[in-house]
Amino acid sequence: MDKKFENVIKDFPILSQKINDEPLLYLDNAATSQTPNPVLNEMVSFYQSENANVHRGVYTLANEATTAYENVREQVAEFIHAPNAKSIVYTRSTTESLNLVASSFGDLVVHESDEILITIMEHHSNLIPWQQLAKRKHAKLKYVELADDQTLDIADFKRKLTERTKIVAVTQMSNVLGVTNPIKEITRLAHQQHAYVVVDAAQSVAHQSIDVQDLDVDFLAFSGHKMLGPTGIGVLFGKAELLDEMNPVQFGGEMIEAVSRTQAKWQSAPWKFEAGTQNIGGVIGLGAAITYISKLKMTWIEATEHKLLTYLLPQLVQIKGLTIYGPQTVAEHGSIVAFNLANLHPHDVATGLDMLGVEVRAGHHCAQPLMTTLGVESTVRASLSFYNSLADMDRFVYDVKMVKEFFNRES
Amino acid sequence: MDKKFENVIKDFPILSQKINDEPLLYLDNAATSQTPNPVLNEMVSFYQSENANVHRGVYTLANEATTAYENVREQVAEFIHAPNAKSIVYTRSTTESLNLVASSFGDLVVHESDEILITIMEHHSNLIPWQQLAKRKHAKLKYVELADDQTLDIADFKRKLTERTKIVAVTQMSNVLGVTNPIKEITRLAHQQHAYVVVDAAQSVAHQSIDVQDLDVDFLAFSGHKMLGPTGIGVLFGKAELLDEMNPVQFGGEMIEAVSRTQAKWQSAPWKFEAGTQNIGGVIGLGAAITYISKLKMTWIEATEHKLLTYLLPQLVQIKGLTIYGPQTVAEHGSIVAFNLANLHPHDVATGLDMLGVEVRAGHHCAQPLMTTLGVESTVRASLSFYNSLADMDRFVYDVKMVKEFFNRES
Amino acid sequence: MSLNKLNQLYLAVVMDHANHPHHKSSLPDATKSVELHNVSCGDDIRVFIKTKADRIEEISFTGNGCTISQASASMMTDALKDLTIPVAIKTCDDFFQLTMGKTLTSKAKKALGDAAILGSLAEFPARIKCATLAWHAAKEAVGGEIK
Amino acid sequence: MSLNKLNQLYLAVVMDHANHPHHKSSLPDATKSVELHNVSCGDDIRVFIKTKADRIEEISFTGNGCTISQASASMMTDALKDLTIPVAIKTCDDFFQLTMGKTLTSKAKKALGDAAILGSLAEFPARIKCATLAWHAAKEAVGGEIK
Ligand SMILES: Cc1ncc(COP(=O)(O)O)c(C=O)c1O
Ligand SMILES: Cc1ncc(COP(=O)(O)O)c(C=O)c1O
Repeated sequence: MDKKFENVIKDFPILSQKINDEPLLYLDNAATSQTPNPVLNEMVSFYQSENANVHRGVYTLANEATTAYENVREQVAEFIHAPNAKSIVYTRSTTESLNLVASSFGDLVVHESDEILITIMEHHSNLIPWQQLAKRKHAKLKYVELADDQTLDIADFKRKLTERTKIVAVTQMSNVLGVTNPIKEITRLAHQQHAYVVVDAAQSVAHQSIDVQDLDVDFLAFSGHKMLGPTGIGVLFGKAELLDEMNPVQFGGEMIEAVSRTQAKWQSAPWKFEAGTQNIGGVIGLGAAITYISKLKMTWIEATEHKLLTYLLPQLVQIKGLTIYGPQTVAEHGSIVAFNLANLHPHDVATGLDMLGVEVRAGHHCAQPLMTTLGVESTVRASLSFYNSLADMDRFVYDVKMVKEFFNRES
Repeated sequence: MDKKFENVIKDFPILSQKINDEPLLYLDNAATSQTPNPVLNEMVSFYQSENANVHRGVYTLANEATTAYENVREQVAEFIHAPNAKSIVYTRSTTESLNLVASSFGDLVVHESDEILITIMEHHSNLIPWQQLAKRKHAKLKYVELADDQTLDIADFKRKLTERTKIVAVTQMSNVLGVTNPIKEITRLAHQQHAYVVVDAAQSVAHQSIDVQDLDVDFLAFSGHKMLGPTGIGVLFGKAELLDEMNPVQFGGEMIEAVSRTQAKWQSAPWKFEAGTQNIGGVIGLGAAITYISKLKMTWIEATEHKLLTYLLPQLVQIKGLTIYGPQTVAEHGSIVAFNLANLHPHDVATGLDMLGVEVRAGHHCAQPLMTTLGVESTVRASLSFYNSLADMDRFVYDVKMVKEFFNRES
Repeated sequence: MSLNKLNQLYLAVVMDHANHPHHKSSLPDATKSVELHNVSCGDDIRVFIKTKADRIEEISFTGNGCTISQASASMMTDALKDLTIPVAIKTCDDFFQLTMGKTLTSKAKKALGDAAILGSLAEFPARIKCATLAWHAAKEAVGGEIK
Repeated sequence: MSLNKLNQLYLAVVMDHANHPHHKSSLPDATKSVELHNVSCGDDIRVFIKTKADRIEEISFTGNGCTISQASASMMTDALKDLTIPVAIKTCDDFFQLTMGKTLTSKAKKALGDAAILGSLAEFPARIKCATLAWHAAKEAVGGEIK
């Protein structure tokens, strides 16, 4: 492995620990990424030298904290190529971002017998909020199905997109199938029908560069903890004019302009959505994570992960009795691989791998309707990161085979 | 100062920095407290050795993270003497906790022409959510006024509490007046009228020990960042049977039990309220903050702060032209002192103090209706912590006098 | 660690129950049935009981799950059948204790039957939920408070 | 730091404007008025303008605030009175630049009048909002885009 990789590894001390007496091989990056030391250091240093509440005091410390907090907003805007920082709302997570759009914007634009179009590969966080909105408004929730190769069926999307469609909510990258959806085309078609497009970028944000202006999406959501940042901080990008129209859903603290006994006036977006003290330390960590990614370069991350997948996927495909969900080819596959071993329950497989120090997810991955469509209850899932190596891939394949043999021997 | 104090100070490196070439004197503890090293270390160590998403994986790392996350829930329950961990919901902040009660529980129990009773000393976070609820439901929002000594007028409370009152929302400690309200009595009276009691403990939680069972409150909210913990983590305590009745307000992630294309079933409380990935690092920090406070002992914190106030308040009272809001006597005053200097705007005073390294708040402190009642636009506010010393108090009094002289000379 | 440790969990008797579960069917004349989900994997177990007076006359289960949850459900039906309700509740509670690594009296162990072997779960904390799902459902079905 | 540095901000001319503000009154026949709040302290400033053709014939303000916001509002009315709208907008923008520490051309400085002295605000970043509130209101009143 090259020098750059070796330096990167040093930033993640957690990766050099042992699990069940074996070196940890962390392959659950889609659930949460690990946090490198520079990000932790930045947060600690904030708490040790600049900590104060933001937007509140006229004293020096408070002003420094506010400046740091607002500078990260600029940084986030630049990172996803948003026109300006005003279109960046801080939230707790992707889930909160999507809920905010569904409850505030959704309430404005969706009415009885309108349609909301989502896909069958959505994470519950980009599904239940729309299901609830549809119920509240007596609107219709429609699902775009999978094509034969288990990518999104664009023909089905075109069929289901109508002039009644008010919102299209779609994930940029599936957390199960590993596919990346053609957001730009989806947006173009949706806008022709005057529908708004909400993109769940939870899985894509750490693995490919995003340009919200080029994609022309109306809203886009992601979480810090899946992109090397800390937990508890997320982002909602929204086109400024749409955020302006929306009502806040939480009230109190600095989101107000003036309050009397009987009424209150809100600040402008994005601040009107940030009620109460925000996760200021988390914002600082998010900024540091973006800095870290920018230094590594997204192109390097993409290339590294692509190399890993190119090496891994064909080897997995060859394991007898192993079924891979999503496309079978590297070209259409991101760094997430969901699979099952014949006759083995994912939990048993994951426990076997865990004994060998390999940490993978087993479950429905918060995508039960997709599981139903795939005809399974749950799957094993390995999700890669740039801090994994080719040797890790070899070990993983070997260990999967070991686990398979163990259980086949027993039964 | 004693040994204990000296050791405590070492845990807060931020306090030994310089601001405008003067040693920092941080007196904005009511806005946010500083975070001691043991808390920061615990968070860093979590990220460096146990970081994984919770409630999701069957592998060792995920299980450790989940255990750590749920153990803090037990710790929080014990800290406020809740009957069990199931009554503890993690939120972002006091503000989010109060909004959750107002929108989920409020919607269940408040109907047209019902009454919601709050006090005129509420922070916007315990005011606007009720104002909005009253609007939504065509209910009546009533305010308990101040008595002559600027404590809560309990006679007025008794007058305004009626059989129509469905919710009483009240702060345990005012972030402006420094008074502590008689929660136990308020709760007893409210329950006689079958009203539910929601307590804002944002200011009290770090300064006095809380026993939710003894107080018999129905809900109680506070934030980690005001009690030595990190930003982005808050708590809502709710009686288990009330939490059970409430509907979640955010959807997705691990808050579900099962999801199909057309419907979803929630987990039980408190998990049904925790949609998406929570601030896991923040939870760990909150747990460490509680541990830190427990080691110091709340009785020591109370005694230390009371000593500071006993020393400070009479000195401030003697400054000519200085008006203190809230009670004028130490007996009724917590460690928050809001004041103004005659003819001087609080911003100018705060800038003057800032030049001397003294960090105080100037503004309406998110309590505009209270400001109106007090007949001011804004005030200066100094809020103390156990990490302040008697010498700090002397310096503060001296600096206030200096600033007063500076501006009186000029005008 | 090699996979040898897995042998502690996936014992022959466990594999046997999983592959040939006892009382795996619905009970058309059940007096009560309770379904529980394992939220992280989506597995579900439904437990059916038929009580007469204070006694569990019949007990069965349906649903999908991993080796551990299937085996444990099967062992549970063996253990609880014919018990009186208070004793059944006590037996469930003993099983919960066992999975958390507590040592049981030999009498309590005996009451658990094959399930007593699942004490090794304490070494696999992430799998405790799989093993206890059916027992929680059973306890709820006989009216014991949940968890 | 001693309080001496405060002298850079609270200059005699600033104190003068604050204590005896110019054009502090409402304009009954205003063509437009805009009120803005300083959210952190609750101060508010309302700026009134009366335009004729493309020119600000009259300008005034009301509201409460600290020394800096009052002085700056007073200076703003002096500076913008009689300007054409495009020039007024440009002057507001110059003032924003000044408070952020940019060096202005001497022509631009001259156009700002007394307000040019508020360049020292760059040393007091927490107070920039106080100083710019009135100017933002003015810019909005003449139809310049806000911020
Ligand atoms: C009395 C009171 N309530 C509520 C809050 C809001 O707390 P947070 O900003 O952490 O949500 C505060 C803090 O500003 C407060 O002082
Ligand atoms: C595609 C997708 N959307 C949304 C989420 C939810 O993210 P969070 O839990 O950070 O809110 C996830 C992560 O689990 C995801 O994979």
